[in-house]
Amino acid sequence: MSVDLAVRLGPLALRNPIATASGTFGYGLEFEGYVDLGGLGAISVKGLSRRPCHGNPPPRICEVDAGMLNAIGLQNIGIDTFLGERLPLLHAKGATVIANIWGDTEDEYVEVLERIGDDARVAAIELNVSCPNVVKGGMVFGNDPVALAALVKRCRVATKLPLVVKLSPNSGDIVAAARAAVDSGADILSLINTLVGLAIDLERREPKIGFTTGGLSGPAIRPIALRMVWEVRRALPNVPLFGMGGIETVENVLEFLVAGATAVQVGTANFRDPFVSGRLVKELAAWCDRHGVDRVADLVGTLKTRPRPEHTFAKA
Amino acid sequence: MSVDLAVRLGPLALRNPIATASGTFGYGLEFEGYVDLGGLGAISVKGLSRRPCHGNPPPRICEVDAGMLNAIGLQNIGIDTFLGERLPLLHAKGATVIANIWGDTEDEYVEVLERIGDDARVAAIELNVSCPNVVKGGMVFGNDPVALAALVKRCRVATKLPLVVKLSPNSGDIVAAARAAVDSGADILSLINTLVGLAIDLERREPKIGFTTGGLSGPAIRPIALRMVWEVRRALPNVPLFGMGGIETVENVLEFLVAGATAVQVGTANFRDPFVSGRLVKELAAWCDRHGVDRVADLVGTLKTRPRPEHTFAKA
Amino acid sequence: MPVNEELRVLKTLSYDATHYSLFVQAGSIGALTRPGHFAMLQAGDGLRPYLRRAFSIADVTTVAGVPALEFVVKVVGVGTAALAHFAEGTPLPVLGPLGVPFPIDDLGRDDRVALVAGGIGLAPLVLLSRVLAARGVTAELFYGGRNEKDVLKRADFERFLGAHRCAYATDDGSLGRKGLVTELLQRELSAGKTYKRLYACGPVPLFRALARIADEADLETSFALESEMACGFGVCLGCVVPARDGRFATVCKEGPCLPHTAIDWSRV
Amino acid sequence: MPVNEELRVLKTLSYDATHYSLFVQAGSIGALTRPGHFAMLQAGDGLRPYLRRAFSIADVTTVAGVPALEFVVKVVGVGTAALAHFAEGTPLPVLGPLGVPFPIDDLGRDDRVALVAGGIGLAPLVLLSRVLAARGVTAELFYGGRNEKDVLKRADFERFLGAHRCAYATDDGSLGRKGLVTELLQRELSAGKTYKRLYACGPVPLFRALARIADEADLETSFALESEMACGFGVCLGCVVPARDGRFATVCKEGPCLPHTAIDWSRV
Ligand SMILES: Cc1cc2nc3c(=O)[nH]c(=O)nc-3n(C[C@H](O)[C@H](O)[C@H](O)COP(=O)(O)OP(=O)(O)OC[C@H]3O[C@@H](n4cnc5c(N)ncnc54)[C@H](O)[C@@H]3O)c2cc1C
Ligand SMILES: Cc1cc2nc3c(=O)[nH]c(=O)nc-3n(C[C@H](O)[C@H](O)[C@H](O)COP(=O)(O)OP(=O)(O)OC[C@H]3O[C@@H](n4cnc5c(N)ncnc54)[C@H](O)[C@@H]3O)c2cc1C
Ligand SMILES: Cc1cc2nc3c(=O)[nH]c(=O)nc-3n(C[C@H](O)[C@H](O)[C@H](O)COP(=O)(O)O)c2cc1C
Ligand SMILES: Cc1cc2nc3c(=O)[nH]c(=O)nc-3n(C[C@H](O)[C@H](O)[C@H](O)COP(=O)(O)O)c2cc1C
Ligand code: FES
Ligand code: FES
Repeated sequence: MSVDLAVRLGPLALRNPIATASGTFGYGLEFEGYVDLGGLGAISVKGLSRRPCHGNPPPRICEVDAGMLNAIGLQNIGIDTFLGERLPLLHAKGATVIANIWGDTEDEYVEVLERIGDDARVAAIELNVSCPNVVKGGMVFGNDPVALAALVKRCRVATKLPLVVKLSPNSGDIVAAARAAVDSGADILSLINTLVGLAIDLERREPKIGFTTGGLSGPAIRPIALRMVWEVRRALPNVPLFGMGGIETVENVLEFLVAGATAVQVGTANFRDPFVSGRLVKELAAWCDRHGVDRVADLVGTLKTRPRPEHTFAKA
Repeated sequence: MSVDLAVRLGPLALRNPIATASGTFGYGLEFEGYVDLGGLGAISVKGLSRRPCHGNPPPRICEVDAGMLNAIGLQNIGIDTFLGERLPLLHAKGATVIANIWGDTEDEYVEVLERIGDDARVAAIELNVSCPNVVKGGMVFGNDPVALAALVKRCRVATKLPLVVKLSPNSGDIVAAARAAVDSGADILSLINTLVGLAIDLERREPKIGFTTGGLSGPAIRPIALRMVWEVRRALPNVPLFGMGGIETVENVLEFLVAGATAVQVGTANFRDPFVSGRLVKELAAWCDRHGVDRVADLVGTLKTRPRPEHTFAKA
Repeated sequence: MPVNEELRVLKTLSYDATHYSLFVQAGSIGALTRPGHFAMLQAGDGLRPYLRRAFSIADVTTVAGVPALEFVVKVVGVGTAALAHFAEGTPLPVLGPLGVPFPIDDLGRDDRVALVAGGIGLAPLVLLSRVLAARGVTAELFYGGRNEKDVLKRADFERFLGAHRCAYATDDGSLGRKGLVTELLQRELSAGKTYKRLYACGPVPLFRALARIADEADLETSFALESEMACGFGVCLGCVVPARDGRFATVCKEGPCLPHTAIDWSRV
Repeated sequence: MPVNEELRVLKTLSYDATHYSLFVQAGSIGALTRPGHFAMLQAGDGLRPYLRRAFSIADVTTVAGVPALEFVVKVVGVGTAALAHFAEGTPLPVLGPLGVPFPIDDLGRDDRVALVAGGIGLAPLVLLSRVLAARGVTAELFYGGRNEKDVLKRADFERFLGAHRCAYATDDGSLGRKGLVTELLQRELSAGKTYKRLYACGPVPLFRALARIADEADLETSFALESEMACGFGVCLGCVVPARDGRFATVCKEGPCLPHTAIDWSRV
């Protein structure tokens, strides 16, 4: 049996639902030799800004139970170097490229979009409005549906490319943020970015991360991410979603699809095992084959839930 | 050297900062033989309601990476049985008892408080306004500062006992909730309750938990809990805090103290190792001794943080 | 009062790729164990598995002269896989014996009882068979599995109970009758045989079928239930089953051995 | 191009409670390794440790005839503790060789260089010593630790370099000079000795002191830096050090071997 792995997220068609998450896959090219870049569903590159950004002073990362904290601070080569030097190479490899972008202000987002223009080598734009690791840098948009709506509206006008908005799990009401983004023109939502965490170096009584807090990623956040995907899917069943958060195995991929994500992004797992994304593509096909699934798209949002019972009390 | 482990949380004096968390220590008596109940800082008992509550249909729990999900649904023996049958035994053991309580409505909370009255065998009341696992049952208060303020005000009038309010980490703005509780009369805050998560049984395409979602606890949430303790401590430096979330080791206890908790509550770890709370008391004394700390209270809130740098850009 | 002890692994005996017996030192748990008791085992000090896992104490025996607990384990996930690989001498935290054991105190030489096992449900019936045999109680075993490999420890059962009192059923007919284990029991009941009590352990569908049979035949039962457990000693309230009285009963503390009449099968 | 391989543990050699050498099969990594390269090792498939850990490839050697990589490890936490306990034959995922190695191509028979190690910083200098010795380069080792136990693999260094070219310093005077390793170096420089290059590995305070010495003596350097790493191949941007040009440089890709002049010590 040959399994149809193709998925469609609104205007974005992917050869399979396994993408890699921004900030965990560099500009893709670093994984040559480990992963067939053209065989992945998509590659979301490290968050790009209008000028090269130095990021935060170290220490920037630390390990925590079942995951890590990071406060990279959005270090990146800048949109121009990306378009001039990396995109052509990625394109030559047949990679489906998602340009993850950010800015400190609406204008900065728009400026990045204008530089990209309608470059057909970019399959989609992903607005990072949810990086918890910079003093400015988008987080304000992620935590305030009004600011988010304004930003997405301006970006929607500034690009014709498929527009993905990546949501923050830190805002309390992920559905409100999702609605604001979609009502303002987002084609696709990505969820989730990292959760704000703290780890302490006890001997020094200092945070392990120079920025004090860092974003929690890895298996630790998977149940939260799955819940948010399910919640947004239930509230907005027609909005295509990228699900992510602690994906490591093909079972994890399938859990996200079943919860309502049309495709997934693999993040922190790339650090532990640089081969993981490529392997997941193969394993997904094999799983579907074994389970008699012809089209992986048929699995999306198939979670069966029951009405929630109210608790009952003993008779008085 | 003899270390002074005593801590004071506003009106509540504890012999040491190691308490046990509601729902993970039964009514205390189940741990006789494992833990010297009178040697703990305090015991927060399973959330009590005005009538015995049956809780949710199973399955109620599942393991996830570095933790578990639960949706017990607040099954408990009810306040009357607690006061009549368990409290006398706990008191006889010398235990410092925190009555964790909940209701579906403000009236129900108040009713429980009225039954407790000013029973001196209860050292403090802990309002659970943050249980994510019931359709009603307090969660609404936890996620809405206005509703929370109203509830806490009524409870404040209804009891003279020290009043702890246990906050939800799911609401997005933990500081706003903390402020609402304190401004309405809370003496102490407990943070955090569980984070809402989802786990999926892939073969059945059903949630592993009958209630669909469950509360995530255990080491997975520790970085988030620590961050919230630190945030609330920074915003409200004079409000005493119980910190909890994934505490397993004496180092974890100390991290919470350093982040700003005056005492901690040990939760899920009690399941894995029923002896853990008693052992932590001893290990805390030993750690302080080794590190030349005379009074454990001196460690509270000693985290040294640096101003957060803004990211810098390469020159154009 | 259950005890928590670090008990050393004595040996692991593998039956096939997914079934094995794990023998650990008996410590002070051995002497306290009654048939139907279980224990909570911590498989390593890592985060995966995180919580302890529940296993019936299948037997209290000796390994090369050392008093031992035997657990019979089926590999279904990360915990049961990890437990298979501990080297001899590894200390395992074990909390036990836990729960309410099978009621057997009222049984004597004149009594006949039935034991029904489905798959890995054999585990608590091993020690039960040993103890009943020692008391001279007549116990008949009805043991079903998917195939011959699923049916474990036949030699032990046949030694304790007598081979003629052990009947098997497999889905594929590779051992004993082809069909359901309940058919074996039903045949005896239809032939007019009576049992003072029916002891059973297995998957929920087996329990359901047995509950129906027991109701019809007015049989007293004790079912060794399973459920996912976080603590094993009655504090997490995670392991409950719906009870007839409208409550949810803890399998770990009110059970695991419960009469089928205690349970509200319509809500299971 | 670094390779990822599952390499089997060949043996573990323990020096004391906190230091050991781990030998694994060389695989195809061995032939690609140059002095100063490192590898990322996954210690078990659990969640603790979660990420791989970085270790200098201390030597490319053989164990009972089998080509081997040697890692010299100091136990500081969960990963370094776990790696100490893998049985012979356990397959370990190893990604390597990684990073920019020590620059040595320009060295020949007439050159003299200094090697400075602080504590576990000896690791990358072992293979460097072997290779320099083979080329006939004169290399002098200055190696400091807290006490004699902290100073590892002396026999190897003395075999490669000659015992008279190895000088030690310890905080407690239990081996060599009592005091700082920098004092040993400083004495040679004050006596007018010159070195074509200074290779060093150790803790940050040592690097800082050496950077000052190098500036004063106008010495060329190559420092094998350390930093907490998530990926080891330049994608997480977690491992950076402040660079003189205002940027942050990745230790794993632009380093780990960097001249001291590349680094902005005021921001370290
Ligand atoms: C009182 C009691 C006695 C038991 N005795 C035995 C025994 O003697 N031999 C034996 O092999 N097993 C026994 N079990 C079942 C055993 O506890 C589970 O198989 C084990 O916990 C699974 O752990 P895991 O990490 O391998 O699987 P996980 O990865 O945790 O789960 C794998 C699958 O098994 C299911 N599962 C997990 N825990 C249980 C459970 N407690 N009961 C039923 N299904 C579960 C999960 O839902 C999942 O589908 C007993 C359970 C109880 C409650
Ligand atoms: C390029 C490179 C080469 C290295 N070579 C060696 C070597 O040959 N031998 C050796 O013993 N160690 C070496 N290290 C250090 C080694 O990577 C750390 O000691 C190890 O990662 C600690 O892991 P852990 O789980 O035991 O400690 P953890 O529990 O993770 O941490 C324990 C303590 O060590 C600190 N730490 C963690 N990682 C590092 C790190 N990468 N560098 C410095 N401190 C760290 C933590 O901040 C913490 O204080 C090297 C590091 C790098 C970057
Ligand atoms: C080191 C690191 C850097 C990241 N950088 C970015 C980024 O630049 N832009 C972005 O949108 N997300 C970034 N993320 C978030 C990830 O893309 C992803 O949303 C998150 O890590 C959750 O997935 P995971 O648990 O699989 O890692 C980063 C994550 C990590 C760990
Ligand atoms: C099984 C279970 C039941 C719980 N029941 C309650 C409860 O009744 N009332 C309450 O306030 N918190 C309850 N909690 C939350 C814990 O008290 C604690 O806030 C949370 O588990 C985080 O701490 P931990 O990670 O150490 O477990 C429960 C947690 C668990 C795991
Ligand atoms: S397993 Fe915790 S109450 Fe039964
Ligand atoms: S360790 Fe990831 S970039 Fe260096």
